[in-house]
Amino acid sequence: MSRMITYRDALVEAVTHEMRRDSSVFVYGIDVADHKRIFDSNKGLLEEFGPNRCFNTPLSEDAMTGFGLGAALNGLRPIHIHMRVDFMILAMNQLVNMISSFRYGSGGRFKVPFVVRAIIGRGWGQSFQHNKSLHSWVAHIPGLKVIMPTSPKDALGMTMAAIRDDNPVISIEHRWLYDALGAVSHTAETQPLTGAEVIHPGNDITILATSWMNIEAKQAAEVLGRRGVTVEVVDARSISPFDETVLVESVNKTGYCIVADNDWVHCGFGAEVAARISHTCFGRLKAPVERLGFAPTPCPCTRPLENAFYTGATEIIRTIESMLKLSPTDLSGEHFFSYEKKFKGPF
Amino acid sequence: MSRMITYRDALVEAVTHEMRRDSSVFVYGIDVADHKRIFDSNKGLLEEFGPNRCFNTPLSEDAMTGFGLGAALNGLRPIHIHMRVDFMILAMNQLVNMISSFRYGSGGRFKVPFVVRAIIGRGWGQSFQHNKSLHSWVAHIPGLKVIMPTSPKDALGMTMAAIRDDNPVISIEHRWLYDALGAVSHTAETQPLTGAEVIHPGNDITILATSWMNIEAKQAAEVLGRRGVTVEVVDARSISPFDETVLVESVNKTGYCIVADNDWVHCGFGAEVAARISHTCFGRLKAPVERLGFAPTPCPCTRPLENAFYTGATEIIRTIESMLKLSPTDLSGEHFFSYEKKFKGPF
Amino acid sequence: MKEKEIQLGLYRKVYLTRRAEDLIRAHYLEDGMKTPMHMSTGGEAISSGICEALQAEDQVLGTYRSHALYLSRTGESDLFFAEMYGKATGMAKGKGGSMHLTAADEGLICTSAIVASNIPVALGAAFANKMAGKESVVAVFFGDGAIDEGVFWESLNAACLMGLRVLFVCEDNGYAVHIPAHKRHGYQSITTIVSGFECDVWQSDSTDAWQIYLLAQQARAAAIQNNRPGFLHLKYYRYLEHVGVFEDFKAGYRSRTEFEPWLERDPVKIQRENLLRWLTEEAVLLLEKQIDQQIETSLQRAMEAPFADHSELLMDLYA
Amino acid sequence: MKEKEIQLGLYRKVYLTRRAEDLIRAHYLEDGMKTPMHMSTGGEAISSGICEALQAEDQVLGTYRSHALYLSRTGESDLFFAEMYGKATGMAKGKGGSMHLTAADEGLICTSAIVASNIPVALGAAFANKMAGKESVVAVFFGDGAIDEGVFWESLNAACLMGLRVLFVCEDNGYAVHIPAHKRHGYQSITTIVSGFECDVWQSDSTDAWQIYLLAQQARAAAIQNNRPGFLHLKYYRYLEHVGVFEDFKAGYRSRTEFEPWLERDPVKIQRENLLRWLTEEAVLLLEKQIDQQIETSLQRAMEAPFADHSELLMDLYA
Ligand SMILES: Cc1ncc(C[n+]2csc(CCOP(=O)(O)OP(=O)(O)O)c2C)c(N)n1
Ligand SMILES: Cc1ncc(C[n+]2csc(CCOP(=O)(O)OP(=O)(O)O)c2C)c(N)n1
Ligand SMILES: [Mg+2]
Ligand SMILES: [Mg+2]
Repeated sequence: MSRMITYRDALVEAVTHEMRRDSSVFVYGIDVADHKRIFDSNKGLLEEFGPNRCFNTPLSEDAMTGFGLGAALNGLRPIHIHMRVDFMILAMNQLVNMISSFRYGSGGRFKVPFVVRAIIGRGWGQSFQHNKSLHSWVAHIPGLKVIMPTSPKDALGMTMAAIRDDNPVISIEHRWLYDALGAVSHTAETQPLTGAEVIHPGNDITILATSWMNIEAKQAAEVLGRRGVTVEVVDARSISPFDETVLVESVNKTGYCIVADNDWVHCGFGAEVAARISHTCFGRLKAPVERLGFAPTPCPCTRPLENAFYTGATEIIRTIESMLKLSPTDLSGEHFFSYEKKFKGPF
Repeated sequence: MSRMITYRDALVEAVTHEMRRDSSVFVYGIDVADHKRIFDSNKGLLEEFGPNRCFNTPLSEDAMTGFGLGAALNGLRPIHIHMRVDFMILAMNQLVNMISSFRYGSGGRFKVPFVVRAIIGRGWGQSFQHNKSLHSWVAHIPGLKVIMPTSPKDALGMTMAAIRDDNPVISIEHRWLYDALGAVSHTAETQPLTGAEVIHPGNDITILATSWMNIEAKQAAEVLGRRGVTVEVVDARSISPFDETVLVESVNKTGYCIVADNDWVHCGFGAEVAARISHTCFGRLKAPVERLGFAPTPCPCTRPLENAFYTGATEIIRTIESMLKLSPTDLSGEHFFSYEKKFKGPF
Repeated sequence: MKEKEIQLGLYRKVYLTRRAEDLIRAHYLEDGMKTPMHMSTGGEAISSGICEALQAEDQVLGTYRSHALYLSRTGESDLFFAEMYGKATGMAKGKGGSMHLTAADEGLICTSAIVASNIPVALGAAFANKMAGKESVVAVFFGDGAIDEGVFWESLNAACLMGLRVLFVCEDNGYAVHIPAHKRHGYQSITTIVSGFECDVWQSDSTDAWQIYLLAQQARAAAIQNNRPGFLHLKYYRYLEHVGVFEDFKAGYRSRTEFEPWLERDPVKIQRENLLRWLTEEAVLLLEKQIDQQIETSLQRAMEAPFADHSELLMDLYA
Repeated sequence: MKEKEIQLGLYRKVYLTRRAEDLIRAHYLEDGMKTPMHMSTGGEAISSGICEALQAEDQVLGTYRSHALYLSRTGESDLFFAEMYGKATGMAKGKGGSMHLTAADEGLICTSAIVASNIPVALGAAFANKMAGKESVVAVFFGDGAIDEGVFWESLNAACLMGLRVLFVCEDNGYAVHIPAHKRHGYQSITTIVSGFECDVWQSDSTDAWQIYLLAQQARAAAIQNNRPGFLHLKYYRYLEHVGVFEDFKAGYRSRTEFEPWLERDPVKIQRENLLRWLTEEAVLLLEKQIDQQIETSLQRAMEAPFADHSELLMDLYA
């Protein structure tokens, strides 16, 4: 039995569920317990669990990350939230020099159950200090797990699994996904923390997408589907460890692969995927793997340039056309997503 | 006319030369002006240029990086040194949220001539908090230039060029290279900040290496050369922007490519190179691009595991053998580099 | 300078700021300004008082809440509104938006949307000025939230150690977003603590721009004479929501009652009264009209200006 | 506990530490211990005094310079020497080395080689203990260099704000590597500044372990009673070079004259004298012999122990 909920409510449900079953779970961070509750993703937590398990902190990202480590080592299961991933940069020393290597460096004597939720933004002139994604950074460091739930199902199930995991897990959530509606099972169910998933089946070309780019890729698939080109969209789901099995299967079938990453291209996760697919599907690829992502600049504020900075369905469609040598589709009637017209429909 | 100098002396010469010709250049950082002078790479600077142009700072990496930005904006040309790249993680907020986007975000009204020298270590049980490399992190961020000089020629010429460049340049230097001897031209000459270089010619397979891995790759090339397998070693030199022209030429000739990066593999610079080569040399590759790097763990302290953590000439040789379907070379008589037996010979 | 001119300068600044923000509020819902707005309204005495005391060779840095700082420092509104509208005629061609204002020629180095990240930049700027033998100060503005961040303490320490002429201007509105200071600070008084550092400490909760001016003048002189930083702890009240153009007393984290005594001593009102000791009502009205016209014109120009060409996306990355 | 036992406990700790480091110095050049050595020699009074005052339920965290802390806290030397030799029998199977010591069962959470990075970890540990209703403290040791780092200030603030029972133990040897404190600090007195925070402040420059013990006992009791942190500023002299096993007075950044008065009041010597008020010379000699034997045996075992298997490289990454 399934039901439809939003990504936001899935996050709330995941955390509420875990906080109920395990009193060692707590949620903290800057503005976590104010009336806005991080875009309402912490709705009801303060009321139900009180200020010891849901609290605001000083503006001290670095110290408060170390704080989480200490709490985790002593048996608690902290969830630390950053309203923008850009602020997590201030916490990199703790994440990378301390947390990632803590278990290993102690010869396995400690475990670090620690969830970091970091939100990535876009649009309305957030500009260059509020638009980074950085999943490739954390994924580059052994000892950190990195996930990017896209569907409400994964927002629910992967967040639950992350909280239960005995290792540090960084979950990167795209703000535009919060209103997305999707089916989840009647009872809250965990989802595996790794393993890609086909979210739109097709035979002609494969797109591996991260986070919001799945929405863009699905729209591209729908547009092209109308002219008989079937596009398989694979949601990466996890960035580290990244399990490419499903993707490889898809590319072996289609012979074409595009990586649409919600990030810069150079030295990003897209490079990892392209390198792996080029390696594993060597000889079966009909064309080189193409990579799409942010323009190689900081994100500009003004809308026309901001739009040009991001990659979307249009660029995906054009890339597919050029790879499959198709004539350009007439896109004049299409309505693509934007800051004002976010995705809200069923996932 | 050329002469032989060590990498260390090349660094000293580069900075001294630039400080003489331009009084706006200064050098600062933790322990920069003590009697050890950052492994002697700042020899003589304090004596010649005084404490206003060569000075120690408090242990405040973040603030002192912002300090450098302010100085650069007001017309100075700072060189900030981190004894280990791991400490630069504390400065990421300034590097990534401020410095990388400063010029762009001001609509081009400011420039940021700022050099960061960061040293990467290895060996003698430095372990996991003193062994990172992180060039892929900074290279991932548009607006930062990233170089990894390997030869004394580049230590001299690229450092000079970095100091003259009007943009932030991060130079990552491997400690084991400091004693390497190499030819430089009689007068100090700048070298371009980007563009890979063939440092060992060959026809059978191409290795793209970064930093210390060039030494390992060259040794592998020499060992295999003795049995008639000619290996072309290409020094990446720059990580961002990375110009692959020379590499592509080499791979188009050999048909085989290994990337030997001084870093972890997942989402690293090696992935970028593999993705690009797989793309650009599509159809001309005789085998998939192979990637070598650190083991996917934090760096352990104890020597046997530390040795296993790093990749070296042996692994390169074995990889080449398996790609070219050669029988294993007898390596029992070979003396490979280690902490005690660092590379000192001519580059 | 004569007091009259200073009072006039102060009123120009507070009035320009208040009215420019009123204009933003009037037009924001039209969605032409696609950039998040952190309003200065209520804090005008601080930026005007300090900018009035600063000299041409001085420099300033601010936060994402820097409309007042920009307008007080430059007095201009064409580039300002154009940047709000993301137009090619903005000071950053629209690339920066409301959180990233610069005015290289007027010594506004930058404003930054990462809390406290502007603070250490002031040190390097002051160091460069010191090396150049300039007799100037660098004033860096930040909120009471910024002092939670480690880099504030690192910067304070280093500036004191190095004897840099930095004015640390803490604009304390008692909240970081919605979290009051006492829920973020493990101490009673920041000025007591900062007094332990080798700098001069100043404080005020005045909304009278003239008082702030006098204080800032002293602080500037002390920094230059003592060759060391000054720390200015200045209280004010943020009238509007953290980000956005509306009041937010209904949100519940603070009450209108808290606001009222501050509104009583509104900085624009007070400075108008100050000025009326030197100018007639008619003269003040005329001045106000000029400023109203200036910003109306700027707004109009901004609306009509073109966006930057798409090719601009890839420009300005490297020098 | 009776004073005699405490004096004995203190001497065990200082003597064990000093002798274990003497043994390291004697064998380091054999290159069996392939790990950088940051010696505690000279600082034994602090770690022993504090560890003696701490209870079993308390926890500690240290820096890369934590031989004394480890040995004082655990009293054991088998795992210790095995880790120095990188052997499978070390507490981290050789993965950590001298800079990364842990003793989960004895409450030594970690030691870290990134300056100040251990400080905030203490807060979370104390928070967990508070939530569990434990009556315990967490003592975090760091140097005078660590207080330069922003995270020290963030942590101090947060611990005071949250009323956490953390003992901030600043082991001040006056140098960070080779840079003296006055070239890094823009203030005269760290204790004056920290006094502005809501915590208790203690200080001493004693090398008498008993004095440190008494102070630590008070500090611990205060933290528990007042439900707030304590800051202990404790001076000592580092006898040897920053890293390595030799003296370094020839380097020129500090002089032997500076050292001599400290050597006069060497912590091992003083604590031996203290103990002689309770035990005979013979009893003390016997104790010393036992400890000498303990560490000799540990060293021997460490030398003979196997290295971890290569398969260990990939283990312990994830739980
Ligand atoms: C490093 C960092 N952390 C968090 C944020 C999110 N944030 C934006 S403004 C703000 C509050 C800052 O408060 P304060 O410094 O008092 O300035 P005010 O808004 O009151 O002017 C926060 C937490 C940020 N921009 N940067
Ligand atoms: C963040 C960071 N920056 C720089 C270093 C290099 N470093 C190692 S120890 C040290 C000095 C620390 O001095 P202090 O805290 O006084 O401790 P002490 O060595 O005197 O015990 C420095 C700068 C480091 N390990 N971590
Ligand atoms: Mg505030
Ligand atoms: Mg010290």
